[in-house]
This record gives sequence, C-alpha cells and structure tokens, in this order.
Amino acid sequence: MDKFEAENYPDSNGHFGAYGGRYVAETLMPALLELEKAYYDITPDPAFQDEFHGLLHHYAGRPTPIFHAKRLSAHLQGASIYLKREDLAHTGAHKINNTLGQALLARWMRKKKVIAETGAGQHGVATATVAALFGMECNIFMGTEDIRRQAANVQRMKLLGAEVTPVESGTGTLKDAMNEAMRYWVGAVQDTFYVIGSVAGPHPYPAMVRDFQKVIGEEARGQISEEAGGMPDMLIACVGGGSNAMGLFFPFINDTVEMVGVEAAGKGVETGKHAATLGAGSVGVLHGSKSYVLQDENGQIQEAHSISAGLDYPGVGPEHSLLKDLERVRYVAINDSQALEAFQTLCTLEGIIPALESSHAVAQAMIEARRRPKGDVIVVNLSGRGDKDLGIVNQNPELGS
Amino acid sequence: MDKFEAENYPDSNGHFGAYGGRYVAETLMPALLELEKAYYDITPDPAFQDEFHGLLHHYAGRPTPIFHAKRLSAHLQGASIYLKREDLAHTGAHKINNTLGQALLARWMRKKKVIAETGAGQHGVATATVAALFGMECNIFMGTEDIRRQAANVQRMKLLGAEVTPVESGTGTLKDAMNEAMRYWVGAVQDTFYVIGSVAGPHPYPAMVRDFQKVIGEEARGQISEEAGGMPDMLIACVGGGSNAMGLFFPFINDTVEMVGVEAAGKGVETGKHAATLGAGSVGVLHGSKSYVLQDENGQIQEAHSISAGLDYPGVGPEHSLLKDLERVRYVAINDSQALEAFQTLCTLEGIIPALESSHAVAQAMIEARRRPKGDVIVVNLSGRGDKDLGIVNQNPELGS
Amino acid sequence: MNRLHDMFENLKQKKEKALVGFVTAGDPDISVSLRMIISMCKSGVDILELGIPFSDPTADGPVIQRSSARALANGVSLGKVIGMTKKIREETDVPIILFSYYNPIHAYGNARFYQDALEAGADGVLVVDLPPEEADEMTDTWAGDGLSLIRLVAPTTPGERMKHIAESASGFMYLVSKTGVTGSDGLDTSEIGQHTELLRSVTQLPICVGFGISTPEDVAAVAAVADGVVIGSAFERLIEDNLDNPDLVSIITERVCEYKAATKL
Amino acid sequence: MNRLHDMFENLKQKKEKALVGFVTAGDPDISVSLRMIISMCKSGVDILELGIPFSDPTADGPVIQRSSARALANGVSLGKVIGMTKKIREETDVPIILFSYYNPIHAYGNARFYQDALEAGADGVLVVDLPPEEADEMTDTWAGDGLSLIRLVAPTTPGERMKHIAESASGFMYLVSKTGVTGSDGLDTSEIGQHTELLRSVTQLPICVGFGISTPEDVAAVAAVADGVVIGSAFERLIEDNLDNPDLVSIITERVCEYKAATKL
Ligand SMILES: Cc1ncc(COP(=O)(O)O)c(C=O)c1O
Ligand SMILES: Cc1ncc(COP(=O)(O)O)c(C=O)c1O
Repeated sequence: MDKFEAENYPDSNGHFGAYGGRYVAETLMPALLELEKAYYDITPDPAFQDEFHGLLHHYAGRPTPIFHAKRLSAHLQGASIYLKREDLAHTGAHKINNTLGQALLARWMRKKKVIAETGAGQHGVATATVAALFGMECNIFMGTEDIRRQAANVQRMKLLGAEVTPVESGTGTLKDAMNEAMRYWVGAVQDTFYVIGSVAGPHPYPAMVRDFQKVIGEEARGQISEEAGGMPDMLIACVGGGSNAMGLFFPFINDTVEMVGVEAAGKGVETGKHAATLGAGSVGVLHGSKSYVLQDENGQIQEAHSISAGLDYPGVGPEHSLLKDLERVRYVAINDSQALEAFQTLCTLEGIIPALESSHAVAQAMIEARRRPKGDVIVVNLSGRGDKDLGIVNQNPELGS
Repeated sequence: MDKFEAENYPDSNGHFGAYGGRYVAETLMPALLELEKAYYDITPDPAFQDEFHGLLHHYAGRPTPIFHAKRLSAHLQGASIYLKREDLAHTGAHKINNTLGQALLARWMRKKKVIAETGAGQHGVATATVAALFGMECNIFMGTEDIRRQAANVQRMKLLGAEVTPVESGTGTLKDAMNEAMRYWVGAVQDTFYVIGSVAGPHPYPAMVRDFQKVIGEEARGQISEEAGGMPDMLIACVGGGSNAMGLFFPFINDTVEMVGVEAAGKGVETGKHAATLGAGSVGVLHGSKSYVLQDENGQIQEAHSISAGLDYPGVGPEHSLLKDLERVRYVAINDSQALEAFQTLCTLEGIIPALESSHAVAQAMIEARRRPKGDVIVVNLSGRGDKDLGIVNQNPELGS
Repeated sequence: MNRLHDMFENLKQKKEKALVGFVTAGDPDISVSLRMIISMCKSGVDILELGIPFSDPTADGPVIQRSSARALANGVSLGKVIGMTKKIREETDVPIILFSYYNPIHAYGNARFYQDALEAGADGVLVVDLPPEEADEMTDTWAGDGLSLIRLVAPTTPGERMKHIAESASGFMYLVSKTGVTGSDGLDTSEIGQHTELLRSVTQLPICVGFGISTPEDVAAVAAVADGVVIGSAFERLIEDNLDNPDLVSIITERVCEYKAATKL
Repeated sequence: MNRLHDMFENLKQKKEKALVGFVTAGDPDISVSLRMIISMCKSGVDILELGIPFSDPTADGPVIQRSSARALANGVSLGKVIGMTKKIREETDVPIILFSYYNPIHAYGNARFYQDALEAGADGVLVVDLPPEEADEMTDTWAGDGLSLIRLVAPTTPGERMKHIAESASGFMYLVSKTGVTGSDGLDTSEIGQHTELLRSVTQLPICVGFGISTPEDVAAVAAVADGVVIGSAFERLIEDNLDNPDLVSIITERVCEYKAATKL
C-alpha cells in the first residue's frame, strides 16, 4: 500500500487527485474563492482555533469519551471494540463540530445569515443550533418527504428559531434539499454563508469540513493510546457524505492502521436500492465536486436508498474517492437489516442506542471483530445517537418490542 | 445563617434532622439494612469508586462541561449565567450518574435484577441503560397515563431490553409507579435491587443518591473557579425529588454561596394545581421517608401538577426539607408558562433545548440575573435535554412555530 | 382491663384460635360498613382490624387498594374511623386494632390519636410502615400504654432482629406469612410453621399470621401452628364482588362463620 | 466557416441584436420539440441554446427544473440531443449552443462529445457548472477548436476575474443579468448596463445577457446595451402552459416574433 501523503491534498485548486474541485455556476465562484481564502487565512489563526476549540469543549461537550464495549466484544469473541462517543456531543451527533467551525468562520467573515441542507435533520438541527448561539438568521432546506419522516427534527429546528424551507422538487429528499440550498445561495450569496453538512460540495468544503471534524480522530488517537496502550489495528466509520469517517481517519492516515468505510447497502446492492456510492457508483460530478456518484449511463443522478436518512445520498466526499483508489481505505456496504441487527445488539448489550447511520459501522465492526484475535483493537466511530430513529425502528417488524 | 454541617447528615438512622428515616413495611427493612451496610462498606471502597468514576467518564461522558451562556446573560443585562451541562450526559440527563452508581452497587451485592419507577421515563431509560450495560434483568414501573404521554421513552426502554410494567392504579403517574415498584419489591426483595431515581425514598437512598450525584457539584466547583476565577455567587437547580439539585448543591454546602431550589408551580400555587412541595406542602411521610409532602388535612397524598413530568411529584427528598428549615437553600416555584418562556429563550438565544424540568431552573436564573450586578456569577444546573418534551411543547399554543 | 389479653386467654381455654378479621373502614359506605363489622364481630371475628384508608397503600395488593380508594371516595378519614370505632365498641367487646399507614396518623397528630383512639375503645394500632426504628416518635407522645402497638415480623426478618422487635411488642405479634403485598397468593404452610416456631422462641406473646390466607382450609392449616389467623383480602374480595348486593352483610357474616369454624382445633 | 461570428456580423449590419432562445431539448416530447425549435429558428431566433436535461439542475429555477424533468421522463439523453441537433442543422443555419451541466457530458465522454457535437452541427457549448478553473479537463480532450466554449460572467464576478475569464472565451460571452437562478424576477437594466460596460472593457467578443428576461420591453431594454438577449424561462413557461395545446408551436413562434421585433434598434 502506498503511503498516503495527506498533506498533499487537496492541491491549490481543491483537487484530491482526480477528484474534488469546484463545479459550480460562475455566480458562486467568487464566494467560493472568498471562502477558500478565509479557510486558508482565518481558520489556522490561533485566535480562531482557540475560539473553535473553546466552543467544542464548553458547548459541544468535547472531548467525547472513548468507551470499551466489553460486553459486545465478549459476545463476538474476537477483537476489542472501542466506541468513539460522538453520540454524546451536543445535538446528538458529530455534525455539531463542523457547524460550529463553519458558523464561527461565517462570523469572522461578517456574514449574518446561514443556510444549510438537511436530510435526516441532524445537520439542520446542528446548523440551527449554532445560528441561535451566534444570533444569525438561519434557513434550512429540507425535502418534503424528509420533513414528513423526521418531524421531531423539524420541530427542533423551528424551536431553535430557524426557518425550515420545504423542498418539493425531485423526491423531496436530501439531494433535492442540497440542490435547493445551492439555488438559494446563488441568489443570496453576498450576505449568506452556506453551511454544508459533509465533506462534499465544492472546494474548500471537503477540506474544511474534514479539518473541523478531525478533532474526532485527534482525540481518539490520544484516548486509545491511553486506554489500549497503543495504536488501534482498525478504524471503522459509516460513510454518507463521509464527514464522520474523514474526521476519524484523517489524523491516522499516515499510521499503519487499517481503515474501513461503511456505506449503506440499503435493500442490497444487487437490488439497485442502495447508497453504496463508492462500492457501486462511478465517477461523476454532483453538487460542485467530482467524486463517485450513483448515476445512470447518461450521467443522470440516481436516487439512493437506505433505512438511515443520513446515508441516503447518491454522492460522497471527493477525498474518499481518492482514498478508495489509493486503497488506503477499504469501503464496504452494510444493508438495512444488518444495520438494524447491530442497532439492537448495541442497545441490549451496551445500553447505547446508536443512530442508524452509526449502526452500519457497528455492524461492520461485528463482522471484523469476529475475524480477528482478542488482542486486536478496533475503534468504531459512533457518529450519533438513535433517538431520532425511534420512529423508523418502530415501524420495523424485525425489532420485536 | 447557620453553618450547615453536611457531614452530620444523615445520622445513623438515616435522619436529616426531623426528616428522612425508613418508613417501610417490615419485609423491606432487612433489605434496607443490607443496602445501608453496602452503602457504607462498599461505596467508599477505592475499587468501587474507581469503577464508578471510570464509567462516569467513559460511558456517561463526564465531566460534562460548564458553559457561559453569554447571549442569555447579555439579554438579561445582569449577572453572568453558567450552565452545567447535564443535558450532555449519556441518555440525556443527570439521572445516569445515579443509575450507574446503584447498578454498580447492585453488581457488587450480586443482585441480578433491578427495578425502578419512572414518570417522564428519564430515570427508566437510565436504569434500563445500565441494566443492559451490566447484563441485568430490568423491570420498569410506569403509570399508564405517563406511558401514553412519554411513548418515545417507553420505546427506548424496551429497545434497551427492559420490561415496562404499566401501572393502572391511582392517576397512572409517577407516584403510582413508585407505589407499585415498592409493592413489587416487597415480593421480590431477596434478589432484586430497587433503583430509586431521586434523593427520596427510605434511608439510605436519599444519602446514596446524593453521593452518586454530587459529582455534578464537584465538577462545577473546579470548572467555575477556572472559568470565572472564583466561587459562584449563586447556584440554581430544579427540584422534583431533588437529586440534580442535591448533586449540585452538596459540594458547595459549606461555602458562602446562595442556593436556590426551584419547584414547579404548575398552573400556579394558588390554584392548587402545582408541585411546590416545599413551598406549599406540609411535613408527612411518603414512599418511606419523612419530608414535606402535598397532602390534605387527613394525611392523604395529593396529586401534583406540572407541565414537566419529572417535577410532577407530591414528595421531595428529606435533605431538602432540612435545608429549607435551616434556610440554607431558598426554595421558590416557577409556573408552567414561565418555564415554557425560559425554554424558548434558551432555545433561541443559546441553541440549547433544555428539558422542561431544567427550564424551571433557567426561568428562575433569568429572574435572579436581572436583579444582580454584571460581575455576579450564577451556575444553573441544566439537568437534562428537552428532546423528550417536544411532544408536550408542541401542544402548547404559547410557543408559536 | 385488657381486651386483647383476655380474649387470647379465653380462646386458649376453648381450644380455639383467634379469627382476626380485617376490613377497610367505610367500604362500601360508612353505614353498611358499620352494620357489617358489627355483625362480623358478633358472629365469630375475635379481633377486628379496622383499616384506615390511605391514598398510597404501598404494602397492599390490588384488592385492598381498591377498597381503600372506595372508602376515600366516601370521605372516610382517620377521624371518621375513630367515630366508627366508638359505635362498634358500643355493640361489642371484640378487641379493635386500628390498621393504618403512618401518614394519616401523623397528620392527625400522634398524641391526639392516642387519646381519641383509646377513648373510642380501640385496643391497639398496627402501623404498616412504621418499623421499630421509627416508632418512638409516635409512642413517645403517647400519654400512657393503653394502646398496644402491634409489631410485625416478616419472613425476611433475621433471628436477631426478630428478637429485638419482640422485646418492644405488646398485645400480640403479627407474623407476615410471606414476602409480598396483601392478597398475593402462594401460601406455604410449612414455611409458616418454621417462622412461627422461630418467633415463639423469642416471645411469649400470641402470634397471629396474615397475608394471603383465603380459604377455610388455609385457616385450619395456619391455626394449627399460630394463635390467630388474619383474613383481609379474602373479605375485601367478597365485599367487592357484592358491592351493590343487599345481602352483603349476611354473605360476609356467613363467611365469618366458616372461617371461625376452621379455627377450632 | 464560423456561424456564430458570421451571425453577429450580419446582425450588426442590420442594426439588430441577437435573440438567443433557450429551450430544453425534448420537452414536451421529442417530435414536438423538434418542430418547435425549427420553427423558432426560422422565425427570429438568432442563436439556439439547446438545453440538455439534467436530474439536478442547481442553477435553474422551478420552470426549467420542471421542463428538465419532463424531458428526462421522455427519455431524453445527451446522445438524443446530439441526434436532435443533427436534424435541426438539416433545416437551419442558426448557430446552436448546447447548454448543459457537466455531468452528462462527463458521462458521455469529453472527447466523444466534442466529436459528435461538432459533427451534428453544433457551434458551441455552455456548461453551467464548469468554471474556467475546471474547464481544461474537458477542452484538453477536444481534438480541435471547432466548438466554442461559451464563458459566463456573473454580477458577482470581480473585474480581475472577468478579464481572466474573457481571455479564454470564444464565440460570445454570456453575462448573467443578476444573482439567482434562471427565471427569477427583478430585472435591473441600469445594473446590466454597468456590467455590460465593464465586460466590454475586457473583451472584444459579443456579449449576450440572460436570466430573468421575459417581456418584449425587457428585451428592448437589454438590447440597447448588449449584443444579444437570452430568453429561456419565458419560453419554458409558455411551453408549460400549453403542454397539450395543439397550437403550441405557433404560440411559441408568435412569441419569438415579438421578441425578435424588440431586438431591432
Ligand atoms: C449520526 C450520523 N452519522 C453519519 C451521518 C452521515 O454523514 P457523514 O458521512 O458526513 O458523517 C449522518 C448524517 O446525517 C448522521 O446524522
Ligand atoms: C431532566 C430532569 N431534571 C430534573 C428531574 C427531577 O428530578 P430531581 O429533582 O431528582 O433532579 C428529572 C426527573 O425525571 C429530569 O428528567
């Protein structure tokens, strides 16, 4: 395996090898260039970093702990599984790390309005949260179908003072919400900061979101050395857009640790109803960057399918595409029922209700742990809590209750 | 004000001055004596404490941060408000501190089954959680009315593997659930550990729960010194049974800091539809200990009323009764609409959705902060997050959305 | 005069055991309750346990819970039960034990309670949730020892503690037949025998056994080892099944006779 | 032969401005679309912008979104649009600009696209989401310079960047009239004047202005400052309002004439 020289990516045009870039309307280019400059000039500023890390600590509740899931590990009779507890972060998922970073940057850039797209509503809630914290106007774009499915998160956003704009176009899900957010941004770009929720979108978002999320891996590195006495053997994270995975992986990227990204196989990759972009997609351009996408032979983007709304996206962050090609990360897919089984297992063995997104990572960890000796250490990113998924799980006859 | 010598309470019979004690059926007395012995012998054991604090750290996510609510403070133009973020603890409230402690003690005592009562479901979820973590059988008693009102928490408990036993008697709320848990315990006392959810119940529960919760105040002491450069001027916490309040107050009890306990005034103390036990109750015996209770002139316990299910209880921990008589803590009451207003204010100014219980403390903090100079520091215990309350808040026409 | 002591002596001579009858005062209503209780006392109940209804009866099973709730709905209070006691006493010499949770007594006032209960003709009080550890606060206010404080011993009570409890007891001792609330089933008479024997080794007082005894056969089995047999939920169930039945009093009375017969060795 | 260059020269002599007409290829269906487009070209459209439908048209307002969706539902693909181009070219010499998002072209293959589009008779391509920073990956694969890559300049584009964009442009320059997606309203003709002037200072190429132009009055106002006026959503709205109307082609054609009239100074 080639050594992945993280510091070379992205290049000065925002490319991760063949991926990334800025495929957007000219109207947005100046804003992206301004943002890129702010990203390179402001975010490394120690004053910015102090403020960011102060908020991560006092507001978001970082560091999140790492927890040795002893009963789960014993049950699997293999490697030791450690959970990085992003479920304990304020608002219930890793998303807050990134929204704090971006909203703070928006404030440094003197923007007074933020917008965001959301699918499951987690990124929308996290954005509405920081908008309230900073006293900014906030408009969240959300598909009408998702609004129906995720009513509690819609209510949370509204309580936090955000406007939620229903998106009727397409299938009324995340992809359409992102389309609409970009459309809105085109018209309001001068005073509006677009807070993208994953390591997707045009440069500098993929790099910037990764940098705001890499605190996950930085903490985990220190914690696992302390808890397990060394580097882990494997890292596992689910991949929707790929932000929680990049956040965990990036600080380990030059270490000799195996990394596994877990996409959603939905009803099964073979059925076509899945969200395994890296596993079953092809290279294309969506939402401003080049990466693997789910598309037909004519370059039309296809619908994704997953029980987990946060993985239900036909694109993926460009850096993951590079990591896949370099074989630095292995990408696999877990289907709906495997995810549900892992969900239930973690509930009953460890007393932790994971997000359905994170359950995909747990499911893969269960497979990997069984295959590996007891001494091995696997770190799983528990990207979020499952409270938001109770309605979906409730409808699932497989989970008796 | 007399100095309150915390170390004198409870006495060897579990009395806090005139309060506390063990008013239970003889069948339970031996179990309580066994528990008392375990509490005095086992819980101070460094091995127990290590395990307890290890779980608090790695599992529950402690220390929870203390957060300077700058926008709220600025809005009030008075004292600085700091929030102790128990809402970030695993399962979403301070309740987990106590259930971890009790379940761990149960394990040291080789009990294989735990039971608990629950109202809003927070303590039930926290108990089901630790039961899953320790692989114990778990039975949660919950009133039928509360089961209806708090469906999401019922689902969480079931997902965690607990049995939820509906309690039809009385008004089907917390008081009845506790009655039924005690009845069940009488029949199963030999192998069953009863995990009580607040600083109520017979000795040693009030002392033990306080000791498991005092980590809140211990952390806050260190954190506020660091953040604000000294002792706070005032501590504020809501009081249902009183565990989050005791947890915050206890480590400060011999300091010169004002303390305010906030009960629920429901529709107004004057209407009789309230839960202001200390404010409007009288001394009596309920659920195994002597304390203030809401009762009629014949000693029949009265129904409590509060928009917040966790404060909707006609009793209160005996130590609070003592602290009231000693005037060491000032007890006030906040009504439903004041709590809702504080709820909304915290949502929109700080991006934090507080539990309705905690909103009572925030409401009082808003009153106190306005009255005090800018330099003053008020620490509010944000005992839990409000996700569980979205349904209730949604029904409230006062909160436009 | 000590009605309790005399009663046990009297029964001993007749080679009978005491039938201890529990009913909640004021259920189904105060006047029927009074008539029923007096009839019970006249037809075989040797000791009356008169239950004071409480809103939160944590030691009782569903049958007594419901009976308590009905009585409360009828406005029964401790004061009214003392009034009923007075009326019962006018009609019978059967010893009367007031059976209560502590809070209603505490609310009434401990000293006042002693005075009024004694005056009304009560002989003792059994406070379900007042173990010896807490009992002094009540008895210390009492102006004499005219009322017996009946002590309970449970299957979970260890020997040492039994002894300690017995030391401060008077009247008789109440042995709880099994762990669990009132009215729960699964009577184990051999276990009761063992517990009774153990208790006898630490006390001279008569021993009455209660909780979960419902058939005349149960009564006979318990009567074989104890000095008294307490029937509570079984009466209450009968009351509940005949709430609107004009024959309630005679139905209960008949049942008393059946039980009483079973207490004769 | 350069149809674009010749067309602008020709118009200049006639003291007319170019009417640039955008329609999504294949809406309402391929055959009606073809008939309509040919009629438009014959009755006043000076440059045809032929829209290739895309599933995720992030730069377009609702009208063009819906038209795209209808075309996709009809099975329109880039390949089919190239086929349509060939048929249009058989009937008219009007310059044809293929208007696309990048992904369909990328999926088709950049080199193949150049070849096939040119062969079919296209004159240029405008890729909405391919700014100069990313354009080389496409043009580097092109086997010649037979297709103009039309560059866009927006109101947000700063002067320095405008200059840079202009340097690599050919055919004409597309000036976006305002921030916002296609079809949004609120045209500010004085601002357009300023932007056009600024753009003229950095390029010799003709300047066409588009986005949000809908009435003949708008056309006249823009024609006063620019070299071409792009009409897109206004046509699409008309199509949408007459989807099942057998007179659709003549209705659109009539509208073309009205617009065309407004381009004559
Ligand atoms: C808990 C959780 N995990 C994971 C994801 C997927 O996003 P990403 O792949 O960017 O981490 C989401 C998105 O909503 C989420 O809510
Ligand atoms: C968030 C929260 N705060 C406070 C309380 C009240 O309990 P206590 O007074 O024991 O802290 C509850 C009880 O459910 C709760 O859930």
